[in-house]
Amino acid sequence: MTETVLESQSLTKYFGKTVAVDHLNLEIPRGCICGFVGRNGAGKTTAIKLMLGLLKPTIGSSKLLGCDSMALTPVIRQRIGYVTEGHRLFRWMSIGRLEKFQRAFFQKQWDERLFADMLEYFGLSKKQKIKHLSNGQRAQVSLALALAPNPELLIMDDPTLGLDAAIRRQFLAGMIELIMREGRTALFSSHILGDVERVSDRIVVIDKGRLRANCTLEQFRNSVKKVKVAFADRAPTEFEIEGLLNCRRSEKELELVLIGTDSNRINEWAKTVGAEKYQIVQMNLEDQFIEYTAPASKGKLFRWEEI
Amino acid sequence: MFDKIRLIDLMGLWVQISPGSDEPVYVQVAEQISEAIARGELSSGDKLPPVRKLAAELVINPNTVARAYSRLEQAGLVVTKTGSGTYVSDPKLRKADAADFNILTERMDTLITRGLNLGLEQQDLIEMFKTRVEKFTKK
Amino acid sequence: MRFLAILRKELRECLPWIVLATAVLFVFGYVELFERTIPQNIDYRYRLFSPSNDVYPFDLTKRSLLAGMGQLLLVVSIGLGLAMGIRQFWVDHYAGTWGFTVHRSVNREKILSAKLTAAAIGFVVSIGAIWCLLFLYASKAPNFYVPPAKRIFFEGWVYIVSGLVVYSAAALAGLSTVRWYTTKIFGLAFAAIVLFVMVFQWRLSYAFLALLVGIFVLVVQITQTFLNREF
Amino acid sequence: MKKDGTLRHLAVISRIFMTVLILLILVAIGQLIIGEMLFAHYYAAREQQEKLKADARMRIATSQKRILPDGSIHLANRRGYSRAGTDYTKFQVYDVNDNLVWEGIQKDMPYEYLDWAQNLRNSCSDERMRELKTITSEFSRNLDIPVNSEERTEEVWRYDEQKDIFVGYRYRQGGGKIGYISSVGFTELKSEAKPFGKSRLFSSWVPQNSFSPMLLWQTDHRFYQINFEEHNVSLLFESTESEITFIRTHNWPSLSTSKKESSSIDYRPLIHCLTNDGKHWLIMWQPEQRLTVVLPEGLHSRSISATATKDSILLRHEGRELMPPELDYRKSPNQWQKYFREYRSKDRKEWIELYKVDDEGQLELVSRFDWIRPAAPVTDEIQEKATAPHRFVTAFSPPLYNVVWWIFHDKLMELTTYRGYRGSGEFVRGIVEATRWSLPSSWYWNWIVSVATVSIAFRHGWSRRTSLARFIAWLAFVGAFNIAGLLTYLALNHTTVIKCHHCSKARGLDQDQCVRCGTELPVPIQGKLDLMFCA
Repeated sequence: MTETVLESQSLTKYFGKTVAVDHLNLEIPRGCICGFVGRNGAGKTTAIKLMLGLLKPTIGSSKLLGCDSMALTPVIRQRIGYVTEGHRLFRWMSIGRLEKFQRAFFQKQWDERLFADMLEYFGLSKKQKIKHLSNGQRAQVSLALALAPNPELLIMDDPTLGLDAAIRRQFLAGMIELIMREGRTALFSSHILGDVERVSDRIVVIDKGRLRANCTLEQFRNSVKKVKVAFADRAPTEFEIEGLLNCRRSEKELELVLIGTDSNRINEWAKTVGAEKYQIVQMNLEDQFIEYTAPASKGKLFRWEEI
Repeated sequence: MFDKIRLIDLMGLWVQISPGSDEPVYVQVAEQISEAIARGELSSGDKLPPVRKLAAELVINPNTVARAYSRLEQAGLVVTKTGSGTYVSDPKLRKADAADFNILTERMDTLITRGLNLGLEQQDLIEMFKTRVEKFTKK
Repeated sequence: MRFLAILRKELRECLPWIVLATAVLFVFGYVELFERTIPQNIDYRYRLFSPSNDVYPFDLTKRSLLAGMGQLLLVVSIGLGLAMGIRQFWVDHYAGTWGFTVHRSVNREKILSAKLTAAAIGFVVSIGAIWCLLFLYASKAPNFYVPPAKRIFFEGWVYIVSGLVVYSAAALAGLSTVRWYTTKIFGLAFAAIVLFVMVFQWRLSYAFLALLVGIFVLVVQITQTFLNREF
Repeated sequence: MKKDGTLRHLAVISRIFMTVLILLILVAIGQLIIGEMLFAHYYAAREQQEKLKADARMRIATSQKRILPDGSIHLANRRGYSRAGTDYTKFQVYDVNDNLVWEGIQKDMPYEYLDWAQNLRNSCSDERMRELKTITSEFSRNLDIPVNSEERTEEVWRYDEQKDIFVGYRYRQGGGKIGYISSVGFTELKSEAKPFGKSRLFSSWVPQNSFSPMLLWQTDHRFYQINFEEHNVSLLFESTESEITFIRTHNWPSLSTSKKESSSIDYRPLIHCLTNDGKHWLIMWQPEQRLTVVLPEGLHSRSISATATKDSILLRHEGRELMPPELDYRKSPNQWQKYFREYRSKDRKEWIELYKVDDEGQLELVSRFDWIRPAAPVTDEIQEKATAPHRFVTAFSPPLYNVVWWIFHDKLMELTTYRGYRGSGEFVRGIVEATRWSLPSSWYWNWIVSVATVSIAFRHGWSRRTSLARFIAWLAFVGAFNIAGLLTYLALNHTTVIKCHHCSKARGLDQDQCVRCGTELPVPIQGKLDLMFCA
């Protein structure tokens, strides 16, 4: 079992009465890209801040690179790269000064050539002030800043929020480039599942502060299935199938969302229930995620009844 | 020799990833490479681009590329020599298993249903199929 | 080396305010002092008494020539204290750069001490230097016929240190995350009380003592809140 | 680690101190305002005390006792009023056996009464001087005595507190020091100047022929007259053994200026000084003469005033029946209050004596007159301590005040009542006065209110408590500080509370187990549908 980079034991944080992160037990192995996926307000940012020791957990604890995140020593923090949500940097600094400021904290570790190359690739000059940069450019700068010290663990909090496709692609390329080097891990939270699918090995789904899934992308893709079953006469109201997450009935049809049941199990079940025909719907990651976290059990948002 | 290397370098360009599609990414990569082999752009003995290069090229995770290669290897289309990379295997060794066949039949069914919907006759369909097959097997 | 980097950054952030305070103090201070040394102001400063009548002791105790200067010094140091307190603790919090500031390969005490030393340097260098300069100008023989008492120089420093009390109060208000009406406003109220006590002291040592107690109480709370990651 | 522990304790303590200080002040201000409103409303209705009916004895008691040069005593009563300079006060003068001798207005008063030595007019005590040094928002002030000519100031002499000397500066362009004026007089060098000594009092006036003020400077043991124009210092009086209690001057050449018209009696300039050990010193000029007078038993040294004419030296003593000394106000103010009312409501004997002092300081009684001061019921019935609004308002002040007041009683009382030289500054006395005002007058109500606040705190804290000891400490704190304590507790202990899923009672978040049913915070059940596969 490879060494775990980040683990948390029943990590919980209450903001006033509402729970932001609820007993998170997480383990992320070294050497993978892990996608933090969750709906808005599911507690992704809070979880990341808790793990980085920026916030004090109400209960439980978390470990980063083997050291408790409340007592992260400067040496360990030096090996962690963190991109804040919204790429917040000091607006009054110019890029050159910001680089000089950051370099003071990473003496030997700082890879100047890489930083210069990235800036040149992004087409940014060192004299530009951060406040004059657009969102995308600021994101590029913070990516360059995060990758330059060649961190062992890179944590990005929603890096691709509101960026155009090209910059997003550069972010993903940057992460992959980091992963290439031996023993590096990247953990990034995102809303664009296309990126997550393209880049991440493992996926962590957080829903309402609770950990819903922590597996490799492939396992997640294989296990979430949607089956459309058509019946000759009336669709049965009660039925029993293992791994049923959610089902929608219409007059003659049943739409089931199954987790983890393999196809021949479905085949047998269809025969026992006497379905006329059934069809496993191919779903991409986004649909799977939506089914998994926000099943439309209450029916569609907008219904068009024929008059 | 020159064009072959170029070909292989260009290999990355031929594989198009559409993350939003139904199949997982590694399936897409594997499919497109096997199609390229079927089409003959990759003849046996060619060297596939190394995992890291293809990953960097396509901006996808190296593990996915590695998994795609292993899937191709199971299908026997590709053979990996340790240390020097992966090469297209010669056709005799290729073995297909049942899973490939029913994927094939599935694809055929969708083709046929689409054709019938267009109002084509059975005869025309067979005719069309014959011409396409010849195009492939001519070389 | 890292501490210096943060210190330079903090100083750079508060630089506009420090420069502004120095400029205001110097310009207005000089004008105020110069105005006092104009002949018609200084010659008729003491009341002329007509013979054989009583003199109320109060007439003999004149407002010191540097009185206007004192008010200006107090206002400038309080203003600078507020501005730096807000700039260092509030802007980071509301602009969201807090994560970026704190996630550094240096422990939190150093970050806080960098901020506090930046404030102290800002105060002592900018306002302190100007105050010494102006006091020197005032106590040079030709300007004021009667040089101001030595004691006033130290009272000037009392005002400067009171600016630090207001700075730490603003910092505490920025740091405490509880609702506005509980401990957020109390920091500033406490600073007001300390200033009130300071103003009524007639022994310099008591005034400094009151200020030091105020600063100690506030800084202890700031460090504790800053370190235990309440925000 | 340990440092963190102490830091946390220090932070908690300083936060509590800060909050309770602010809230105490707020509560005090609230009490003051509400108290005043209630007081005005509640007592406006009651009419004033009815006027004291004028009886003969009261007239005698309240009359001014004036003494003629030959020793006979007249009682002068003022009638009418004096308004805006025009003096309509009519005087009725009676002699010793109460028959009217003269009546009329002040100006054409036929008799010439003796004039006694008085305290220095408009003098500035050392406490007032200390006030000069308060750091107001405009720096402290200094004592500058200008030496003026007809139209401008020539020199300015500044008093230097540390060294207790005056430093002179030329007051024109170029400035520069002139020299130092100290107890040894004018000196060029600073080293020769010897300080005056701790200054107690000074008074200033402008003599006839000059335009710059002269100073009478009194320190603990000495009394100087400083003339800045001629740069000379004359030592008028010195008492080596004990400190000076007060100094009175009479007919001092420059002091007695044009105010009074020249009186027929030719007084000799006199300084009458009383020292702490009860000795009276009389220093007279023209001719030069010094006398120390030791009072016989029974004469109250404070109510002695003296005057000296060319031929005789006279002492006047106003005596009255004193309260028994053993009842000292500081020990038990309530009993003293009760006794004082009782003492005031009895008739008391009072008398006035005139003594002639011979050259050796022996006293010889010349004339005496005594009378009875009728009982005057205590008018200040409205003892501001006992009013109902005050009782209600101070019910909210912390019981701790009572405890502190009871423990440090003497020291605090000294601060407020005894205006000693060494009394504290105005600021400290203000605070003590305020706390004295807000002392809970009825401890009964006070305890009720504080118990109420403790119960509120208890109800609030019971579900939030983590460690019992800290909870009890907080309850004690609230009890001690009453309403301010409760507000502090609420301000600092407002941790959020959620319903415990097990026993559905309120449960503090920072508690590990729910206080009542001991269950942990709800752990989300691991849904079987969650995909938990580690690599």
